[in-house]
Amino acid sequence: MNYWKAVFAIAKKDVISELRNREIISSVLLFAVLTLIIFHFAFTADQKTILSLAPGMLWVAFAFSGVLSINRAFISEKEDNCMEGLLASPVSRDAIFLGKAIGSIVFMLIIEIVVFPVFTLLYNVSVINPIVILVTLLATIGFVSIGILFSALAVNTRAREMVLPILFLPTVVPLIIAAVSATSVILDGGKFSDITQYMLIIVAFDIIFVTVPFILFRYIVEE
Amino acid sequence: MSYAIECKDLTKRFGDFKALKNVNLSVDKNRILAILGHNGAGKSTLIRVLSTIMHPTEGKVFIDGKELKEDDTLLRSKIGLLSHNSYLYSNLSAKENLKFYSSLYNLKDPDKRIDEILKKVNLYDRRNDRVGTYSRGMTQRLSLARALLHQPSILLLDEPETGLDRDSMELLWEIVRTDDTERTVIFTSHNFQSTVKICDEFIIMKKGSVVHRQDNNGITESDLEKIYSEVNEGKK
Amino acid sequence: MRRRTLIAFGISAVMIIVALVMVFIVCPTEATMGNIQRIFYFHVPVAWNAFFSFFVTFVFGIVYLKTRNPKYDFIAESSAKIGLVFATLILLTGMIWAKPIWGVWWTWDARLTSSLVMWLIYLAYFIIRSYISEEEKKYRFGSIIGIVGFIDIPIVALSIQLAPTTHPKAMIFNDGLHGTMLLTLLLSIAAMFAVYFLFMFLYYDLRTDEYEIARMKKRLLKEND
Amino acid sequence: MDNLGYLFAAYTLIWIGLCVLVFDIMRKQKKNRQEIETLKDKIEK
Repeated sequence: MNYWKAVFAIAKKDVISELRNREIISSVLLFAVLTLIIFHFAFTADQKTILSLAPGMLWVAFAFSGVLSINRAFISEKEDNCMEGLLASPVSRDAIFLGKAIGSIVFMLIIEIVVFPVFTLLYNVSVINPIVILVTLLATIGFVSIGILFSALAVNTRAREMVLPILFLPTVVPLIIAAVSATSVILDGGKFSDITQYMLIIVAFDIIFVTVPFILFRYIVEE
Repeated sequence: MSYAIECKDLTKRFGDFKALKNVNLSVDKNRILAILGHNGAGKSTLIRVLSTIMHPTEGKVFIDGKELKEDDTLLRSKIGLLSHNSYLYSNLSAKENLKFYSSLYNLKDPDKRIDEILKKVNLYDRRNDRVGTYSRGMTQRLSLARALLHQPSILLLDEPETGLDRDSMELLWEIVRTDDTERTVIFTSHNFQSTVKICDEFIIMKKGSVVHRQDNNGITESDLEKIYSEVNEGKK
Repeated sequence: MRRRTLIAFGISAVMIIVALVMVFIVCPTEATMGNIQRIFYFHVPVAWNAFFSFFVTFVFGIVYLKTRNPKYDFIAESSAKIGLVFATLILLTGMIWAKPIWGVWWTWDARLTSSLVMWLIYLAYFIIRSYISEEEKKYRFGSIIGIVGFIDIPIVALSIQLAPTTHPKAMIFNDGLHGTMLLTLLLSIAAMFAVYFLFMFLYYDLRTDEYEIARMKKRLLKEND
Repeated sequence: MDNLGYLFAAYTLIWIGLCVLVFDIMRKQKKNRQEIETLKDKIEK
């Protein structure tokens, strides 16, 4: 279908363009790894404590490097006003939103793919577990979706670098709580049935905060 | 027969400022219309409303007799837009840029069309180079290729000559005039010389309104200049 | 000052005094927590009101996006301002309540934490509005943040309640609401609503005046050109 | 456990705070009204 063809074209364009010079992704990855390293100096802890801190450390790394990456999502569209080119093309505004969101999800996945093994390696605590990965993937959807809406808003203000974090971080509190709690339970040896309530929160957040930005995006990019 | 473009009572307000005031304008098919006017007269705003980038505060636009709406992708794909922004991604090559836009416009056989248009704007040899390495003229030519890619029946050019040297300018008009498809062209300009050479008719805008409209029946550059300054000063 | 503001002021003053008399004189002292429980009659109405304020911001955000009449954004913004004042009061009264009960000023109790997050979202609402210079864009983006922020509140509350916590859940009553206590609470809520409308009129008039001034100044500037 | 004095102080402070806020808004409003009047005069001139 045309609609999805356009959505994926936008996502693909962002990924290709970014992978060509790796301007943003390389510094974001470095930042994520640095966060993990700073934790070592901030807390001197034994294996057991690390295990209980691990979910929080992971999500602090994701949240802050995510902000950094999502903040840049619309920089390429600002450059030479490409956003107007998209708006003038026969693609609906919500398709542009989905395309940008999917592109950013790919970058977020790259961050996660790096952070998981690096964390495991640095702290000698395995956080690689299928259920933990599932939780992370699901949380990433809502995280990026609301982030993209706010990022589009942020590039249209003065002080655009500051806008995203102060708005975005309080809004994604539910996701972070649910993802951290669910990861804790699983790393403690819990089963999937022990985390259904957290999964429900994550899924509800995803559904709500994909739908709402999908509807509201057009009001941000209009002139 | 319906007009190619018809505006009915178009008004665009920015806060208290009216950039367009009840603009009524109809353009026949296959005509070339020039829009002249000082900076801030509403030329760019009009082009932006016609290209659906901007939403009019009041009034409607009709394309081939049908109302232009944001979600009408079929109608919107009849329009091509070239502005002083290139709308090109500097990290991508010419070919990748056009490929990207051809997916947005849902072209049938994109590769063939891309090669064809790249040859036309003399960029075929550099099709795989990143746009970031292009000169201003080359970027503008590629930008034109981007605007013509989907063979729009209406082409909107917003000050296409800005920053172009003479040769590129001539090539630009050459391509606009000789491209095979039948099309209506609307362009804004500050350049009287090319205006008299190219347009079939011209309008002059002042403070958000169309204040003068005239056919180009062999008008000279100096005549146009005279009319232009009379319109702008006389009716103060 | 407009008449409706004066009326709202009068009604609020009377209702507050009645509520205060109820709270301090008529109402019996709660068994387990003692007198400090009386702050409950302030804390809860304020919390309701903050939520109500943000609801109004949400509704008028939608109305603004549909109609593009600045008036509706003024209502939304005024309401968010009241909501932020009330949310600040939730945090303050929460602290006043927490100190004698738990011995600390701040506790990560579910309700207080949710209020803190809500407070942060609307603080961001105002900071971001101040970063936008074009009026129309300020209204539009304000509406969007007001809509998203309000939808987020219940999810925040739900997720915080589910999170494992080391603190005891706030125990308000051991045996339900006593008749007089319920009456006092309802009166306090009504008084707070009166205060809401008082502030709504004040802020709304203030905002429209500012808008009028900006418009006139622009006109003068144009004429002087 | 009797915190009546403490509680009373808290209540008083909050209400005084809200009153100050109300009067602050009224003061601003008065200033704005005056400004509107002077601007009106200027425009009519």
